Amino acid sequence: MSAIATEAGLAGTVPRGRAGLIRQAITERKAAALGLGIIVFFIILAVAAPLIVPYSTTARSCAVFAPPSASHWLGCDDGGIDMLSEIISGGQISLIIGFAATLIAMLIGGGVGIASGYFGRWLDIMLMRITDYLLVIPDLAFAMVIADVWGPSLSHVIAVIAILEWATTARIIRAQVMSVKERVYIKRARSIGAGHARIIGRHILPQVGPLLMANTVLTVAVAIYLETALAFLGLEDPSTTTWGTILEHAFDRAAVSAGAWWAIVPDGLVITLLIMGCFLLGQAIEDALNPRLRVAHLSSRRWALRPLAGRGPDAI
Amino acid sequence: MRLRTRRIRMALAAPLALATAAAVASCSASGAGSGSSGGVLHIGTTYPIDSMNPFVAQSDYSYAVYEYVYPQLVQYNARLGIAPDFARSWSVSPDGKSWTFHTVPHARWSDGTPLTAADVAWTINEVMKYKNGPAGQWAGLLEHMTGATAPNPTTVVIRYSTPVANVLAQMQSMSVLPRQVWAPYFTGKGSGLKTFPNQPPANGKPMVSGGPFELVRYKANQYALFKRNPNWWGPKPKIEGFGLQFFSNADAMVQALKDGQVDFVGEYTPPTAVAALKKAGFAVTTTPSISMKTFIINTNPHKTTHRELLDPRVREAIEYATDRSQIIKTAWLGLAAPGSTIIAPADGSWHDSGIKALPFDLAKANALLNAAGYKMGPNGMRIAGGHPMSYNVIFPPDERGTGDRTFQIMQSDLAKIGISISQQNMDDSATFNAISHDSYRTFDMAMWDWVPPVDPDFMLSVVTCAQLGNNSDSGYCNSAYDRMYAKQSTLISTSARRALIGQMQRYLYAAKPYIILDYPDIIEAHSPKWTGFVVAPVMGSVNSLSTQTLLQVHQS
Amino acid sequence: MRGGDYVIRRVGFALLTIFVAITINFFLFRVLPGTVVTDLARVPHATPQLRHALTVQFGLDKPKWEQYLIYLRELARGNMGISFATQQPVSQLLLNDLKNTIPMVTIGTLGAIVVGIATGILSAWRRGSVSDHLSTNLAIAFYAFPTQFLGLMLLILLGGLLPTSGMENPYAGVFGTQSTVARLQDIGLHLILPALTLLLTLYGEFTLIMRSSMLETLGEDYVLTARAKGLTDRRVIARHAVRNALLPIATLVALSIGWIVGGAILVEYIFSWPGIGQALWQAINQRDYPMLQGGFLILAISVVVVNLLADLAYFKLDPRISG
Amino acid sequence: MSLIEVRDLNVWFTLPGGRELHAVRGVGFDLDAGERFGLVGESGCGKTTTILAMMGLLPPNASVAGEVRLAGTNILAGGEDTVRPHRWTDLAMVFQGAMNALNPVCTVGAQIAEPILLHRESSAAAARKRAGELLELVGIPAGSAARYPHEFSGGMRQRAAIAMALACEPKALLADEPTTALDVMVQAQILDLLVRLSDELGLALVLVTHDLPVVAQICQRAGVMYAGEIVETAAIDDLFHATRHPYTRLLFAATPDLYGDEQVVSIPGAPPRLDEPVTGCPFRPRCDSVIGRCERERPLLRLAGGDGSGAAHAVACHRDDAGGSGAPRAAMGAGGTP
Repeated sequence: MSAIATEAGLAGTVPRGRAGLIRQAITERKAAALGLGIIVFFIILAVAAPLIVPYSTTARSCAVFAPPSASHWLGCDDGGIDMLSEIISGGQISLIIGFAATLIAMLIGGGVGIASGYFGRWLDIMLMRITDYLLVIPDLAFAMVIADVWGPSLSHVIAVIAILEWATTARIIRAQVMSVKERVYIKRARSIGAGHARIIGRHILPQVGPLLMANTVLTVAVAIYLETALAFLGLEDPSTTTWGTILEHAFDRAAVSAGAWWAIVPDGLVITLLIMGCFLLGQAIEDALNPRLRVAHLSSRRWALRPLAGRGPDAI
Repeated sequence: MRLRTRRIRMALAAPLALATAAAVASCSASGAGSGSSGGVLHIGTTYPIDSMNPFVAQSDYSYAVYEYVYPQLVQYNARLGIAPDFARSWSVSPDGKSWTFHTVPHARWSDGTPLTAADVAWTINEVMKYKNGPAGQWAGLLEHMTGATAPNPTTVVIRYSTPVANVLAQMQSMSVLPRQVWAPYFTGKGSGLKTFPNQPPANGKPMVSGGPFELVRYKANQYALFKRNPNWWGPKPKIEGFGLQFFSNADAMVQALKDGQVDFVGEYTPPTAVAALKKAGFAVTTTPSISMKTFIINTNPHKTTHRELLDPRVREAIEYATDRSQIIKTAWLGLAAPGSTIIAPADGSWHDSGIKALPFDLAKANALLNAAGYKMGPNGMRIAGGHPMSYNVIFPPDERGTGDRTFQIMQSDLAKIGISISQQNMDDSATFNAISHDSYRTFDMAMWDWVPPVDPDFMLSVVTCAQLGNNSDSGYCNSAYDRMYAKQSTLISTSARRALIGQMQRYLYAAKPYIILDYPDIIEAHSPKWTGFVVAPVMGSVNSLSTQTLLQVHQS
Repeated sequence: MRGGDYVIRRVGFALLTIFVAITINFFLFRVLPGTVVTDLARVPHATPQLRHALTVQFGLDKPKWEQYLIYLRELARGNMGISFATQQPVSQLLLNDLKNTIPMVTIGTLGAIVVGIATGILSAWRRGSVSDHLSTNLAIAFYAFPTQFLGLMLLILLGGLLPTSGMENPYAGVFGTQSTVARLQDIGLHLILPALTLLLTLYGEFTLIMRSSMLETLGEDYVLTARAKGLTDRRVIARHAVRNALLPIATLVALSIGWIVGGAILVEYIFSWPGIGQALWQAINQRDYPMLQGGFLILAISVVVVNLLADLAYFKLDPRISG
Repeated sequence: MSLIEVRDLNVWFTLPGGRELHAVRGVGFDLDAGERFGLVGESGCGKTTTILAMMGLLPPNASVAGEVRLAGTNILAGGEDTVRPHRWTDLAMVFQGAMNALNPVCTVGAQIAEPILLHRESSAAAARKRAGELLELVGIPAGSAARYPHEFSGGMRQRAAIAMALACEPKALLADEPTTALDVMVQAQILDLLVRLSDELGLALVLVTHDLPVVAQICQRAGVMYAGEIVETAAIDDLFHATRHPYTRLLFAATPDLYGDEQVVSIPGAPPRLDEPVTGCPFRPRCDSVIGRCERERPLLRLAGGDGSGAAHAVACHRDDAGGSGAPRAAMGAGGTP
């Protein structure tokens, strides 16, 4: 921090340990709280889905593309199924896909990242070439082929998204591990004979943990995004109701031409809201972990002038 | 929206016959209606013209284009009867083995070279040479054919090894190719036949044409533009030209119609958009078509698993539990006719109206299953052969959209009679693979569709043993049926052929390899500024059956 | 030249990655159940001879390894084989499609980068103000919008005003004279909606990254020095802050190229834009191996090339990297 | 009237929590051409903020009161817009962290030429030539103008920064701990350079540092700052030998001299938090000669009983008002005298 900042004592109270940092990140930034709120809302909605769903999501309960009415707040889709119930229960599976895919991506990505970052040399080169390939290949095109190969069942979609997303995580974690590995206390730990497992467990994981957390939240956003894109291209099992398949059915049955905006807009907004929530939270945690955000020397707002404060007559 | 080129091309090879007159729009051939001539008809479609090479193309709009760009000996009239085209008249020898056609005199190709019977003979003989190789796609048209000769510029004689019932239909769908363009490719191994793009030359001159229009500009998967062929020997079309524009999805196509970017939208207008289009003042025509949605149950006697499906009472019970009216109301919004036999009513006289589909009657279905001894097991599923009656239904992408909703309705109804089905999604290739796997011994059920040509020969052939591994998607194979099929293909007299075909339909309906769910309507929409469309039960107005529509269509 | 071996090393890595891409591509498509021949199933009277002829013609009867070697030899000669569906040489078809995709994707991406960087700088400079919160949240919102949903919304809202499908209105040129300028204008009009959709889904990420990078740069001492030298805020930002803040953007563009291509596929699907995304989509449906392999290869190469360019740009921009 | 007159300069920082931090509390001093004035004090006493405030280089959450008169006019009167024209033309600055005070992606020559082009020359060639001369002036070959900051050593970078500061012939140079980051040998060269430039160019110099020997070595007058205000200011000899304020005295005691024959005594406690109001003398908690008034009343900087030997000697301590002064410590060790 530059001289001014220290003098101005802007550092505030430094939170204890990384976990505290995240808690502070959430409390301090409104956006993070909003993000967390959105995610929790959707999780509760998904868990409570079976209880609060007004109509069944497989049986017809209204006319095809019936407009929103008192009994059907969000109207009905092209199969005469209540839109609101579909969105609520659709959320359940979309979240499962999102979180499951992210979990797998984190495990693989984290593992590969730590392994190649920590052990380096040939293992690093080999793993990095694979990650390069996955980063190089356009993920949607890759997903299209894989989903087509395996057939569009739920577990395949999760596997496809996981395969695509672990590469970015591996890259980020590897960079972090390599920087941590160089730190003195790691060298000292090794010099006193600590085994690799101990070093990774005691020293590297706690450092990498929060970054992994932030990345996890961002990956959930990407996973949901990919899920809807895959479903939209018809690569997801249409018999399961997810936010993606709702949009696909609407598009397949020309909801736009039928003027049935309620078959498209609410579902789209719900997806956007969840992705925004994940993004806000992930971004906030990342900001908290990144202490280098200094006081800006330049800003559109200027320092203020105040009238002369009173001083003794003969003071210099 | 999936790309559905493959299933439609069935309209290609086998003979075509138009449906009954009821479906035909008012305007008659002579074009009595007033309205200015000229103008360009903009047509929108969600099926791209995948290639202009008739030995490669598979999309049905490609074949509609050949109808308008190349001459055919005969065509269909408004009443689906065979009408003269390049051939003014024709006769068949008493033994039924040789057909003589008298062609239009002094006809010329668009580039001025004379168009005579010699061109017809040349095309037939050249394709015969390569029909087992690159020209394989036309093999069906030339079955049992031994050769063709052109004794004089206006007569061509085609000889067959045995009498063939649908010669006229075959000749309707065989295009006569310009010798001056194609001769160099009918040489050597004929590999050039498939790689020749057959598109307008780069210098902007149109492609050589023998039909009412000539192809002026073509961009694969984008558009194809046609102008009047100045040298055409037939009646002059009213419009100056027309264009086919490709859209990757129905919404974009309907939006283009609403914006006026497109004047006419054929074949796959989504049923859900019909109400909105009518409200917006567009002319929407719906007419029964001969395409059908099928629910396939494996009838292969050598079936390894779930052999209870071979029990006719089970298949009957499944048909009783099929609520066709609900399917039509929800999946098709009323724009379809309930299914019965594999030859659709819109196919005219070939359809056996005597066959009545089983009504929707869950009580009867349960009674049948109980009588057959399949007791109700735990969690609402009947037990057969020691395991629950739960089956995988193979589901190709073609069925997405309306098919999903149809499946949901059948799923809930079958559950009420103790049978559970689950949707097994896969793409086109994988679907055929799954059905024909291990020579049709493993699959239980499937949902697919057929858009057959008008002449029943092809649709009837699909369930013959000869087609196993090729066209058969049911695995049905029955020697008695095959004998009937072979016989009908040689009956020259239509009344005898019609009687036999009716008997075949009844035989098949009893065996029930298919439960025909419904016959979806053709749905077309066009801007009120145009009129003169001749709707046909295959592909609607712009089709590969005749050139009527684009000759008569004009701005009102 | 400074860091000569740095360039060679980066190019080496790029070539290795492309080779890995070729190999994985080849086997990836051989895993698909069913071949194009089965795809020809239900062709009426497609005689068994035809099926055999096709199998031989496409070399599907040889063992996979032999097919792979043939594929490599052909590739070296620049021949990507012929498309099963249209029998035309793949390289010609794909280059055609690429020719249509590149303008749309470039305009959309460049637009996104420019808009992203501009809003990023502005909201960093006006940190904490209303315009900062507005532009940041808007960036996050648009970034969160699923591309297909955004495309559909634009289709509905702007459908009447702007052409919503295809790349051009072909009729003008054929049924009447149309100067090349008019034709370009027409294509330009058709370009607006697809490019706008791409721009809106991509710009958000650039805004956020640029904003945090700018905030960090504005905290550096040389910004204080520049201000001390009497430069106006605008000059300090332009001369000193932006150049340093742009460094992470170069790598971000490279990393997000895969994402851009994904967006392009969805946009082409909605607006019927005859590009490589559309071609890939149809190729997957028709099980058209050569087209799929060719398409993937071109995409992989373009992504690798862009990554390489980003590395070199970063290397050139930042003198501290000795290479 | 002297070249620069700083009168009652106050700076507040509003913290995120809403609290206010009073970093500079009524600092005042004068500076004549060619005069070298030292500002000394522990880190966090507001000395850097003072010189930054003189040039208006404060972050947006700062607010300023008081005057900085340059040839009679108060340059802070209109805020940022009135002070900007004076930056680098009248007042220039050299920063402590030489490492990143220079823009890493621009050549050193370009960064020096930039202010010249802005304020003085119109042609780039002339500015480049002037930049070369300035580099030679500070002992760096003109040819290295085309190189980048990371290719310079610490000392060379500080010399380049000084060259840059002299680009527009400023009247005064504010140097914020210019040598702290350098090793002793290079430190001596930089200090000699500053002295030479000050004498040759008549450049006034304000040297902010916590390093007393450096102040003793090159400054003529100095002011000791504590908790945001000047507690004692005098000519360098009086300050060292006639120390009047207890803090100054303790400060000297806490500075180890070269020969180490004195016992180093550290000052107990820590400077007060600037974000809380202070009653009485801010140094009271750490002072070793507290009297009654120190509790209640805040001492103001007043001219002490001058010993008539020249520059005024002012101190802000109640003991001083009472005539007696704390027993001055024995004169500094040999190293202390200039």
